[in-house]
Amino acid sequence: MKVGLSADQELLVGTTRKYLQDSVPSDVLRGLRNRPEGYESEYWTTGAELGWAALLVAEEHGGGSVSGEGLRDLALVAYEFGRQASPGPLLGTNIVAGALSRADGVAFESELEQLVSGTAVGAWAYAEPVPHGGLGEVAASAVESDGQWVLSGDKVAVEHAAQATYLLVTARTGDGLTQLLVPTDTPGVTITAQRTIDVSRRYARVALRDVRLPATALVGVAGAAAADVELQLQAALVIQTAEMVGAMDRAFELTLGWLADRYSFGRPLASYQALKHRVADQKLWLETSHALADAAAVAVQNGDPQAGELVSVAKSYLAEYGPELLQDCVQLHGGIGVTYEHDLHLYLRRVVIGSALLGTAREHRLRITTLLEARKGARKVEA
Amino acid sequence: MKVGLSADQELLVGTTRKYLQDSVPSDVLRGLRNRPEGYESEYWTTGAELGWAALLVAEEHGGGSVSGEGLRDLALVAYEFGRQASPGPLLGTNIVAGALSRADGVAFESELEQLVSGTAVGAWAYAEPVPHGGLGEVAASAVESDGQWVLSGDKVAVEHAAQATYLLVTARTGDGLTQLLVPTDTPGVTITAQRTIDVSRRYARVALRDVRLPATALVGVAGAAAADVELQLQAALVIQTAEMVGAMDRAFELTLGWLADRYSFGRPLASYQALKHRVADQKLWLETSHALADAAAVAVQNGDPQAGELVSVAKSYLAEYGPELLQDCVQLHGGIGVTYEHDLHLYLRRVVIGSALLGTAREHRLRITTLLEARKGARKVEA
Amino acid sequence: MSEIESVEDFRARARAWLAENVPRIGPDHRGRSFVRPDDEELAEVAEERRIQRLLFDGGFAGICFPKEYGGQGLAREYAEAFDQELAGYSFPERLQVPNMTPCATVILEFGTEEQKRTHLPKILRGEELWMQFLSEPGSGSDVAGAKLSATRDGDDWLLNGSKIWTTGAWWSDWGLCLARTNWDVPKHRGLTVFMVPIHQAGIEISRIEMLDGSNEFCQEYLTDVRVPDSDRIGGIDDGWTVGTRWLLHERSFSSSPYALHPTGSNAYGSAQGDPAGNLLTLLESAGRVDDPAAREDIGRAYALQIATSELDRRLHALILSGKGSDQLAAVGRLMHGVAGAQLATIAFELAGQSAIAGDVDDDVLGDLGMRYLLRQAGSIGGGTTEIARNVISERVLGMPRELALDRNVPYREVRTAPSGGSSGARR
Amino acid sequence: MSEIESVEDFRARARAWLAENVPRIGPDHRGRSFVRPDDEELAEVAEERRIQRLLFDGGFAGICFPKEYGGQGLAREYAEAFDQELAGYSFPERLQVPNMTPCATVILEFGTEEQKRTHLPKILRGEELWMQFLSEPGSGSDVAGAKLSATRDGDDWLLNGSKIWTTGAWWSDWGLCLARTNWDVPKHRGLTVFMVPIHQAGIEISRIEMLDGSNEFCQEYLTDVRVPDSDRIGGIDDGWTVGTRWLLHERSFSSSPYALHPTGSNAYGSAQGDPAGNLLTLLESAGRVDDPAAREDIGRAYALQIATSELDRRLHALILSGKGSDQLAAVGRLMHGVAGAQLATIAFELAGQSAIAGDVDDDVLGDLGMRYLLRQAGSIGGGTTEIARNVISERVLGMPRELALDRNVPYREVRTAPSGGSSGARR
Repeated sequence: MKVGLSADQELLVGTTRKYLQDSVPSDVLRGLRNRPEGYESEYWTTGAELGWAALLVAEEHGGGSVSGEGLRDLALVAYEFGRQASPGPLLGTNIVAGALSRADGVAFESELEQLVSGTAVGAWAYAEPVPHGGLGEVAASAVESDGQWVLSGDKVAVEHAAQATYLLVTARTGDGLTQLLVPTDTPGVTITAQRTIDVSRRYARVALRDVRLPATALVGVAGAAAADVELQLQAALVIQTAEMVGAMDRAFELTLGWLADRYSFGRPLASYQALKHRVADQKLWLETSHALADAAAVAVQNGDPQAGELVSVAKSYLAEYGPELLQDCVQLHGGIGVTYEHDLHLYLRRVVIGSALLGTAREHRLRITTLLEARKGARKVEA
Repeated sequence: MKVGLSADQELLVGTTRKYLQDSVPSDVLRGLRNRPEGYESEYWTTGAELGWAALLVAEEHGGGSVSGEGLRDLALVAYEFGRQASPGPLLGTNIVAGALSRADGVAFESELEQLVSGTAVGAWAYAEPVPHGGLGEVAASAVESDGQWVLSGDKVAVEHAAQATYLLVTARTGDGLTQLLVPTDTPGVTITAQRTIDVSRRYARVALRDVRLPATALVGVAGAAAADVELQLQAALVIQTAEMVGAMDRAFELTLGWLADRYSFGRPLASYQALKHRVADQKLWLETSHALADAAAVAVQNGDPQAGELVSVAKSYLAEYGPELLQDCVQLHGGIGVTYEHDLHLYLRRVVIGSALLGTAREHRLRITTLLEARKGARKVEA
Repeated sequence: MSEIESVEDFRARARAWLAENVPRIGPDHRGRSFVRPDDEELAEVAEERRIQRLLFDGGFAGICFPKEYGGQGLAREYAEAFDQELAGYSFPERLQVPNMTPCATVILEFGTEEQKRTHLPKILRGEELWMQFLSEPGSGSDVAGAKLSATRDGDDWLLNGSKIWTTGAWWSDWGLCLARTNWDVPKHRGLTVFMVPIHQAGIEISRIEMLDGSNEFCQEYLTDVRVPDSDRIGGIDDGWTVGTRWLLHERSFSSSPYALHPTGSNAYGSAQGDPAGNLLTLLESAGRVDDPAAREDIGRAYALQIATSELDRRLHALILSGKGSDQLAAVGRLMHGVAGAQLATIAFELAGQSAIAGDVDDDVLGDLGMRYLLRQAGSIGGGTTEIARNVISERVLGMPRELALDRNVPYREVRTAPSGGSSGARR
Repeated sequence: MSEIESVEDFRARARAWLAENVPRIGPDHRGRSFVRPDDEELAEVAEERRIQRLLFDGGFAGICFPKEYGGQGLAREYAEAFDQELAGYSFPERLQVPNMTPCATVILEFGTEEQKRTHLPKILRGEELWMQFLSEPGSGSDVAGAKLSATRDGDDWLLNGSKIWTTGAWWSDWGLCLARTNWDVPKHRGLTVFMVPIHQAGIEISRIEMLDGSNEFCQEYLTDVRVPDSDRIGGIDDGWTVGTRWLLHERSFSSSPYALHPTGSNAYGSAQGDPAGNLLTLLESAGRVDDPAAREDIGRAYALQIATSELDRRLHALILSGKGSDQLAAVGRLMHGVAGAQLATIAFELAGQSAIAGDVDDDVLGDLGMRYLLRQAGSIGGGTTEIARNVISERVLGMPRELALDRNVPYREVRTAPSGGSSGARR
């Protein structure tokens, strides 16, 4: 994915790729649709031993990354997940672990140890249902009362919530945002599996009804979590776009191979100019997606002030052209491309899911304009 | 354009086509860019003798059409205008004449005689500038005072206003709309030419500053003109879409011919599959545009209750695919397609103008949804 | 009825008869795209055969088929009137395409008198249900590249090979089969068409699972299937004469007078009800009645549906009047593919995250993700949109034909895979 | 300066020098697309030559050109740093493409030592301004189909024929000319490249009027133009070896280190300022700050611009690192064409009716209609996007080449028009 990787990064990528290929080849993957969890717990703990859940956690809190740039390493892992349409709570666990490490790694030492080792799964409870389903809308409320927090609201599309031990819930306190770490067995928490289009990835609705939590559940500063939430969103989008690019890459390879192998009217499909030109457009979309996903990963990793714009640029582009690329791959495959036995749909699902969760193309375009206005306003103040 | 025409209609079409070809071939047309009026007045009066300005006027008021379906005949004429990118105040004059005939052809007998004979030009002052530039927004005001009307406001994109004798102005009176016929030499009326992209068609801004008009200037019922204005809009869209289809048709023909004549790498361009498939898409857009423009003309002619939806369906489709078809014709022509000496840009301009005036694709899509809601609401009441 | 009944009289008679005899579509009616268990599928097929029989007995089956073969012998206007009256009623969806057209229309056009008298009345009574044995695993859009072979054996033929993408072969009766009878002539000159009973010892049916879990499509493996020469349609080695018309009927199914298309149904004849109503329901379910972008999408979707039906109407008029060639049907086929994909995309985008992670009981939005995944199906099945674009550019617009390396070469010498060997057509 | 200056030291020196010597772009600066009278055009060319000379005297001209030919002999990083510092300053826009690249880069790559020492310093001083004599009226994208002929006459060559789409030939000095020297060999094997002074008796320059009234492009008619053999670039009949590199330089102009691209400028090096600022100005001018559809368009336009620059950066890194072929430049060329058309469309749609009927003094919105009419220009000039798609599929992805009927055939026998005759290349 990246043009230049360090030897350590090559190792992380190589190990991850081999492990994914060996443990969940596409035949195994296809069978996971019948498993409510979508993955085997040993699969995930072994993955955690490769470092999958440690990358956003500071070394002093038990984490660490091979390059010292944990998010970029995580993007490499996510890219491999996309290439193989692999299962597992990669996004949620990392976002929750990263948030705990950044907020107070000492206070959350035990939770971090479980998450990093893969013995616990974290779920990031961020999105809400209609009519508050817009990107970044938060209607769930967190109220302090007698030294306790009382949490109420609904979250949807929570990745692997039903498999999680901990939920990181974003809620509203007055004008600001508050984040709370909620063990999934807390009274008042109801987790209901939702239906989705992926073979292995699971999503759930989380209902929170007067959930009472101790003061220690607070992650960061009460009523002032907006900046942290923005960082989580940026990191999550880096993971999501990297995974989408991986899936696009693989689908493109499959399609090129198919066009070369398949003959029609005595000629390989690959010799038809109308198809060649469409493949050229796909190549353009693919290279641009790579470029944007990489640029977003670098910007967020570096805390670039324009990182927020760049992740939305990347997401809005990929959410538009990723599904189009995959659908055109389907079209070029013909009927075989929509059968369950073929691999193509595994990547199609992954890219389509990425296009719609954590903000649609349209929502990110609107966000870009708002961010640009804020930046221009900021500049005017500086000048 | 239409699949089946009567002999009289064929005659109207044939006469109009021949007259346009003879009087304004493309070389003459190109020279019109330097004429402030955009056309010769004799050209227009001769055209009026062919019946161009009589089609929406009742026979008892000096008008008439060959088929008894004046708007459908007018659409045929407009189609020919599109095919030749012809000059002249076709849309404005017909809409104004039609409105006067419908409102009170006796009271407006003199004006109608001038318009039908081509000795006067009518301009339809409907659109307004930003911030009231949305389709159908009216901020100009008409107030009754001492038996007179006082008119104030601004209109833009008024076709051939600077060449017109009469303006039909839509204004607001309280909650409703009022229409007034305004001679262009009335004190308080200032007409300023606007710049546009057409070679021969002219648009102007009309400033109305306390324009005082006699009671007889009223067209229709004060404060209750909304239904009339809707009918005018529907008719104007029929004219506009018919003209766009004509221009699309001609550009498509030019492009097919070019591809057959031009050789590259020892083969005609027409033999390249990537280009063939794009031409096939163009054919799809073209046939669909024909189908929709025709259906809209029939529906408006017949007063079909869903005519409002249908004109907006036609306009939204043509405003999207018309310019795309033309731009793809340009691309297939290469550099020659954007030179002034080539004819292609004449059609490009006409289609692009049509796409943006009288509501953009987006505005008509929004209008469709609002009309559907109104219709479903109406149904619920019926049920 | 020696006098010809007017269209309006016919319409009135149809309206009354439908109201009295045919059940209306219930509010919980699910389109054919909905995945259902096999027993439900079979029950629905049986119900559709029953309604077909009702239509036959009522004098409304095969409106444009000749009377001598069980039809009504009426002009297209009567079929259109019936379609309008049929809106809102249950009707035999599965018995329309490819059963009525192209299968029955091909028999009507090329069958012998005996073949027509034998099969068409049964089809119109719902007793015989026909499917196409057309595509093959190795040939994709190049249907004339068929490798299923038929070799002469006395008065019979022996068929060997495989067909694929047969809709519902497991609940159908007969296959219209394109086979290769001569490998020593160029591709198009060695084909022959046969009528084959599907359920027999030599035919193994394998169902294909699609990505949404449905398995309506089948692949058939034929081993020494014996077909009498009397079940041949058209001349020996002259199957492409039949085939070109067959494909034309397939491309123009959406405006064919031989199949029912209740007004308001989609291209495949599936009942949709009023498009405006469905779209507004979608807008409300997504909670986006006040969102201008969503409102624009609804307007765009409605426009696309109207555009599709107006285009169909125009193409049909052009073809009927002789102002356009039959091949214009490819323009309609392209539109149905393109517009179908666009409509699925609009619905998916309107639903947003609800299409991806939807509550189990959300029937309006929750299914849109899967429908989006399958959005290209309408641009693949029944001849791809790529083939339609070839037909439009070459046969409608007269642009030069694509280079075909299989012309004027004995078919056995044509390369059909990179290795030069078979690409798995037979096993 | 025996020690190598660091990029950051170079940057600091450039920054200080620019501030002291070069005028900043004024608020009323108009891009090259704006139509201006000839005298203004000539004055601007003269001013650009003056600034080029300033750069040369200041030690900043030709940063990546070798020192022995008047350049600075520095690596690409220095050129990038200079581009960043150059943002906001006037710079010699017209002297970049095709003058610095591909013309000067082709001379640098294929010229003799004497040719390089003669011309490159003059180019870098702004004394020689080069244009491409490449396209011909009859050949379109097929530049190797050149018919302008060069015939040997003693030590000289005589050139006859016509070239077209030469930018500003009327205010330029030299043409790099692709000519046919052999009609008896296949197309690519009979070409030779020459250097030709533009203003001489045998060359008649005709200016082409574009639809917006601009006439920067020219067509040249060459009649017995005498060129000494010493002004030949590369071998006789070996012009396509030069030509392939020439076209590659042309396709990759947007990331070439031999031309200036001030940061924030568009693909053609035209100063745009901050894209975010321009977009927000557009949003306000259109009066649509609160319109969600317009806000979405602004976000889309910004994303496209960032996508284009990030893609350029990635392609450049892939090519430099050897992980991708040089031919990847075609991906960038395709993006610039596609994105340019999309951006023009977005701006046009934002302006709505103001782009069609605009007040005469509305400079923000009033020009957008004309820009939209010309939106395909960026997908045509400098090699069409169709050619880019061919290159991507065939040379980047290794898909089979298009059938070319002009391969392995003497060029005089190649059909270039329906009649079999010339398609008007000469007159």
